[in-house]
Amino acid sequence: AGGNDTAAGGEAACEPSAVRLVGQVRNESNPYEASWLAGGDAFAKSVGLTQERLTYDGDSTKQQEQISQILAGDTKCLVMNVLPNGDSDTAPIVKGADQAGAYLVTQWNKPADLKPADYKTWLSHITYNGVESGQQIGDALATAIGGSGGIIALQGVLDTAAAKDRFAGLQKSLEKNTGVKLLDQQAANFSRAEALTVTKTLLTKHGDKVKGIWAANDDMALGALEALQQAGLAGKVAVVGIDAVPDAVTAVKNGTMTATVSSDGSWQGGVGLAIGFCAATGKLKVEEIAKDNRAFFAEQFLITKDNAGEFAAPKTNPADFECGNVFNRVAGPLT
Amino acid sequence: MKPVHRLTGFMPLIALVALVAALTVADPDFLTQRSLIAVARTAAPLIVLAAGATLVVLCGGIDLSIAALASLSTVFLALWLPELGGLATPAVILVAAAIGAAQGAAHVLLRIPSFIVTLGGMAILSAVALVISGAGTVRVVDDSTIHWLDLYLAGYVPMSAAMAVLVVALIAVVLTVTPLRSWIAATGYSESAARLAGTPVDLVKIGAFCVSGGCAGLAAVMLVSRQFSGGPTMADNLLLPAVAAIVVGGTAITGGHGSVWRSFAGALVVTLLRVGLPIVGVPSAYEQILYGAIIVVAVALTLDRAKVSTVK
Amino acid sequence: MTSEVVNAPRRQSRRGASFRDAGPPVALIVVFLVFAALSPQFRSLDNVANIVDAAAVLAVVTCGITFVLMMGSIDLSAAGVMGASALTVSLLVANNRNDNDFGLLGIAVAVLLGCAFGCLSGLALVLLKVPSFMATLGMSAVGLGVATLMFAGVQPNISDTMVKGLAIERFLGLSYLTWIAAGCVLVGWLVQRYTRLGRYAFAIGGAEEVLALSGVKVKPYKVAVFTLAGAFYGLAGVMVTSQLGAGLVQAGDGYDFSAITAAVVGGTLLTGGRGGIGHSAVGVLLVMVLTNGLVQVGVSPYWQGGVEGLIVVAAVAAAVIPQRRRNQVVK
Amino acid sequence: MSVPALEVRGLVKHYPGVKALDGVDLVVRRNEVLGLAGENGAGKSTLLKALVGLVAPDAGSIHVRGEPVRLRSVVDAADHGIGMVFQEQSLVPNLTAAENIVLGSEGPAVRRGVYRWEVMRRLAQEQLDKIGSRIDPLARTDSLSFADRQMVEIAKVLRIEERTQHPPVVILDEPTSVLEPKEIDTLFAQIRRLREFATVIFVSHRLDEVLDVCDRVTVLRGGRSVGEVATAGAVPRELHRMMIGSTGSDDHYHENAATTVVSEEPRLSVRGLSGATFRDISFDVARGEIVAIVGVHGSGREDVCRALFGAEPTTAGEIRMDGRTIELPSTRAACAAGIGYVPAERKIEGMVGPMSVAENMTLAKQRARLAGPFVAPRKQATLVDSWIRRLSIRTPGRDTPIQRLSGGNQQKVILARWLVAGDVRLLLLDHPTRGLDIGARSEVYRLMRELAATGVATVLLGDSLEEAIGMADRILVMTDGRVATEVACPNGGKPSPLDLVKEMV
Ligand SMILES: Nc1ncnc2c1ncn2[C@@H]1O[C@H](COP(=O)(O)OP(=O)(O)OP(=O)(O)O)[C@@H](O)[C@H]1O
Ligand SMILES: Nc1ncnc2c1ncn2[C@@H]1O[C@H](COP(=O)(O)OP(=O)(O)OP(=O)(O)O)[C@@H](O)[C@H]1O
Ligand SMILES: O[C@@H]1[C@@H](O)[C@H](O)OC[C@H]1O
Ligand SMILES: [Mg+2]
Ligand SMILES: [Mg+2]
Repeated sequence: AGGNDTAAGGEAACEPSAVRLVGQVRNESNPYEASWLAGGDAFAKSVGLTQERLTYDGDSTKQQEQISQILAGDTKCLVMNVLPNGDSDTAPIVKGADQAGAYLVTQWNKPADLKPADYKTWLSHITYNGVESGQQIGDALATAIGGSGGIIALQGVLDTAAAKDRFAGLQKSLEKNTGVKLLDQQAANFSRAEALTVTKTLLTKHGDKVKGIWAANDDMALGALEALQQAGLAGKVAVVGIDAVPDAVTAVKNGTMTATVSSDGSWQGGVGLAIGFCAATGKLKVEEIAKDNRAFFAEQFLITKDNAGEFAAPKTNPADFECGNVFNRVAGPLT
Repeated sequence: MKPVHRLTGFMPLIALVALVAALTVADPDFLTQRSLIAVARTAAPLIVLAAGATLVVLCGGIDLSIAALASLSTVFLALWLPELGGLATPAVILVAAAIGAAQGAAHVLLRIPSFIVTLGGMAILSAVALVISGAGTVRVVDDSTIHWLDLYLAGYVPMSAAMAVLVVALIAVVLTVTPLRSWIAATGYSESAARLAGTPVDLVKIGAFCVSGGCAGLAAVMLVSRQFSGGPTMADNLLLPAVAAIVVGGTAITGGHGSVWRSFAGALVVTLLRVGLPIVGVPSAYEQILYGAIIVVAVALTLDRAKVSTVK
Repeated sequence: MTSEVVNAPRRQSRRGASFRDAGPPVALIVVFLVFAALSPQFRSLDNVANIVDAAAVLAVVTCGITFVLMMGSIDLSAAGVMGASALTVSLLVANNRNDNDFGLLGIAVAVLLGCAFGCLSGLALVLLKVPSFMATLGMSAVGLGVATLMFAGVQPNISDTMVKGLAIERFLGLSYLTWIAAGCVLVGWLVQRYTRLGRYAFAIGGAEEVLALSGVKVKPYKVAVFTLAGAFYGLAGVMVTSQLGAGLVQAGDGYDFSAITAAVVGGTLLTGGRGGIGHSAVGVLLVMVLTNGLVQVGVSPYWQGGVEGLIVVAAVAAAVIPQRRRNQVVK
Repeated sequence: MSVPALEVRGLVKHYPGVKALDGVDLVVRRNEVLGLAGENGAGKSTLLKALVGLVAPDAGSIHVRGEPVRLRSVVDAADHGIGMVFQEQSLVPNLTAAENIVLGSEGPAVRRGVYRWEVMRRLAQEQLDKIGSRIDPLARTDSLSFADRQMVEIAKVLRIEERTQHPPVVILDEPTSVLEPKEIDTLFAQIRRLREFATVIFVSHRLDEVLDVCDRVTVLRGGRSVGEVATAGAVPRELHRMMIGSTGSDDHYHENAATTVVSEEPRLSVRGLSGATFRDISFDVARGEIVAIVGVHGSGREDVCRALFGAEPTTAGEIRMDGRTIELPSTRAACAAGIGYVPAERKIEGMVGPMSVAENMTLAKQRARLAGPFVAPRKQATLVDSWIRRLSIRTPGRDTPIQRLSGGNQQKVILARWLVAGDVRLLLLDHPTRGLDIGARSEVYRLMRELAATGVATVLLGDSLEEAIGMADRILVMTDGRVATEVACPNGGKPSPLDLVKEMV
């Protein structure tokens, strides 16, 4: 047993109607991941299927449990678009899918030495360049405070690649912007509520030395905004974040936030399934996928007041999910 | 009286069967051999974790640190495997058992409720795990010495599940054939009476925490063999499922009454709920609602009211 | 069940507080002074106000949990109830998702929803005999599920100025929310001291069987206590929503265990029958002083959780020293 | 004659494996103090619980002032003017005395759920005044002495007067078992006052007490009423004979079996022992000797006993067993040293209620049921059954949870706990006969003598002065944590209780 009895995928093409689409994210209770699942649904509908939605509450073990269970079912024409909870969760998912011959696209988290190109049905790994986005918003923050002054940083969940890369990006930015001083850094675990309390405390600790707040995601940036408002500092301290969740884009648009970076949840949710669907139905040959597309950074944009309008209403473009276009947003290979 | 009594002992099993039946009705594809094997394999770490912590609960305490300790142990194992090889596994289990015992000793000697000691322990162990792992995943490149746990016995039985059964059986047998069961039950039902009957209450408690810690270590080995890596928060989310497994099994949270076999069945019930509901297509929000409701009903079924007079 | 060593009758009869209650307040003062000595920012008036403000939500949650703990039960439903109440209030007051603008009524409904959840937990306990640990854990999952349903993928942001104002407007240097929390503590104290519900909760923790022998039906009181606790969590969910300006499913994350920690640190026994709102208030302040102080003195974020855990254990250990006896039962 | 206050006809109650009541009849006349006597397990408590609605009888009827009634709850019974002070103390320890007194029928003290402390205090004070007690109604109950708690219970029961116009029936189930002699005197004075306006049912295993305070005694045996004795002129022996259905031994304390203590090397030797509640305690107990320690509550004698069992820390002093100095950091160490302890609080400290008779009996001496490191079920069964027979423990079986046994039988199991291995050298007995019937007591005494004959040394905290005098070879009198004096107590040269009381104050 253990699952090797299914023929490795890719041999006989599946009927489009026989394809089983699974999208798995942490939960449905945050806007980013909700939009991911919505994107997946939209794609599935466009090919006349439905997406099986799985959520695992940010619980690594639960994610693995669900994956094993899915893989214990019929895997012949299975397509999975998965957000691994952390780097450590990717390997077992990949090995399981590989054994079962299920088509797999992973996003965000993956250890550097684990490569899709080494596997047959792990089609692609998609992520955003966290170092770059951390640096971009760092630079934007530096500009906003006029190139000099103190800032504080709110880190994400410490043991995630996203948190670490983004903070590394901030440090790069600080090297360039020598006038900017990092007064303090605290972990607020990507959470709006934690960011609120931590920011309040840091504001009393550093007082009016704080000119800007760098947050590793928008949720924390929004929490920081509330803290500023409660401290009567709304508008006096610049705030940046990452993710381009609708509320953050609105805040950027009306000037309460300085910048954010687009991570396009609904595109991620759709394109992962699309890649798998194209491969399963034989429209995309695994061997023919360019090496650089097997693990890539997706395009991302710095969103500031100038271009916020364009991102205000996120919508999926069905054209993005056509088999010829699924790699249109590749910004470069994973480094 | 007698047959009724017998029946209550089987309640956890009955709940388990009922749940499998319900899931099968919801999705006939669920009841396949592969699917059940996957459940067994998946449940193994939870079974081991819950079995160990059951001893603490039987003594009337609670161990909230098991999950954090398991996470820390995955980091230890991943860090030590390159150097220690095959010895890494026993080393991790021993260290985890020692950490468990240390918490037990703090509870007993400082007279602090186990809830608080292990809540503090949970925070401290998490911090240590974060620091020594550099706040990241520690990859295991050569997993040859723990790979066996990820294999299948006779091609069908997941080795980790067999191991879990073995651990549960071992604990159960040791308890029944030695005075330990009496000591633990007496401690859990009435600590002062136990002590005044010369029961080594403090040692029994420290021992229970020690076994609980060791089991957390073993669960960590299973997780690493499955994940090919260790991580500082890898097992953190197993705490509440483990406690739920114990209670769903019908072990009294107030101590004294219960068994590791009950927790075994409880862990399977909890695992089925965790994986079964989403797999048969229950949407996320309803899944949580159903999980909450079913678990309450399951406990209502499994608790042996003849043995547990006041329910708090 | 929880068997305490029978105390030999104490020499003189006792009516008020006593030395054995002094541990937690002393620990609070010591921890405060240590941080004050280490960090000038910590002892600034602004920061003290900040600590008190930050304590508001935890204080309200702890008020609720204290009554449950006094009975010797436990309550882990805060996270779920708060999430459900947060979503409820954010969808009922002026918001970006619908045209509702119910104001105070919205708050009332959220609090009532909290009551309903608490009531269900209590009923599961007394009717199904499910231990509160599990009943409330299950209820928390149900609450999160209900909240997720209401969330429906789009973050509800509130525009109700009254609700938002609670977190922003100040009176005597403290936010309105803090005054609400103070009000809750006062109400809790009055309930504990002057109502049958409060005294029976205390008595249930002391000797539940005796109440039954005296012809008191304890079940309705147990249900009522969980309902009361639910009301506090419901209100806490509203408060978090006011602070964040949005209804989050995660509004109550972590409050369950923090509140229990606070109550226990304050000297409420998990086995019931001892402690109360006053003790819990001290515990809440101790926990908040700790979290704030560790940031102020610049302990690395990696270590903060660990150091906090260590100090909590140490504080409880120090607090129990006056009550240590050789044959004492500690669970 | 007028209608009886209470009448019971043919009451039957089955429990799994036992017939607790087997058609019992009882008549209680107005304004009398009726004694209820019977061996452990005779059904006294069960009968009384039926009278307050806590036990639903399987058959039979209860008549209150001639009217048949069905009592479904305590409240029901109170409405009919019947209230009970339970065998186990039943006050909420963390409430005030006042709250306990009004508990369940607060009346005007609670308006719409809101306490009116002043009214409550007044109501409680009125109750306390009825019985002339002078405790502070707002004191926390757990800060009161046992005797005061007893007063609170009686004050509480008298609240039923508020519910009926008829004189109340007050039931006292073994109220004296935890009281000191002086406290008992106070209680009896109360009972005599109660008789003026109430009817009292009184249960005690101390037959002299029963004869002293009651007007009439009904004797139960095996769940039936087997007779009635007017107390005037009756003697305990007569009563005892009715209880057990045959003539008991005259030699209650088995003084004939007392071993002559040869003053060889002492088995236990205590020098300068000090702790939180006692100071500078020194005494010896020889092999085969029974030494009683007497003293009032707070004299520190219980703590000395516990210290000798490693359950109470000591600050100074030395303990020697058979000449060798021993350290007692834990109860376990004491067990290992061959010391056994029977605590006074049986329910909380003695037995583990949900565990079986067998497990409770072998709890302290696991070795006795092991073969190698393993439990040997057959060995355990034989051992336990032999002790069940030897001590005539009345139980459906060795696997019955001990909490289902009557108090006296529970106590025998606890005693057997120390004997099963046959290795005990020193027995510390804190009120070992509390709650035991006269027959069971006698058996315990015989057992003590037998053990003494094998060289076991015994320290006894007696249930009464008489017991101490009857059993002891020597008596230590403790006051305020010190040994005030030592009184020799040989057969034939026993001191009188009065002699001891003089030393105790
Ligand atoms: N308003 C009042 N008037 C008179 N007595 C009161 C009043 N309120 C409370 N008491 C009684 O005074 C005592 C002290 O109150 P409380 O029960 O709060 O004790 P405490 O000192 O807080 O004890 P703990 O530390 O165990 O909580 C109690 O026994 C209570 O019943
Ligand atoms: N709840 C119960 N379940 C089972 N058996 C019981 C229960 N209560 C009492 N019994 C049994 O009923 C019988 C009568 O017990 P009861 O307590 O009435 O005796 P008693 O005369 O009060 O004895 P004692 O003098 O020891 O208090 C005993 O054999 C006892 O074991
Ligand atoms: O905000 C996102 C967070 O929720 C997820 O955990 O990691 C990526 C972040 O951008
Ligand atoms: Mg109080
Ligand atoms: Mg009785």
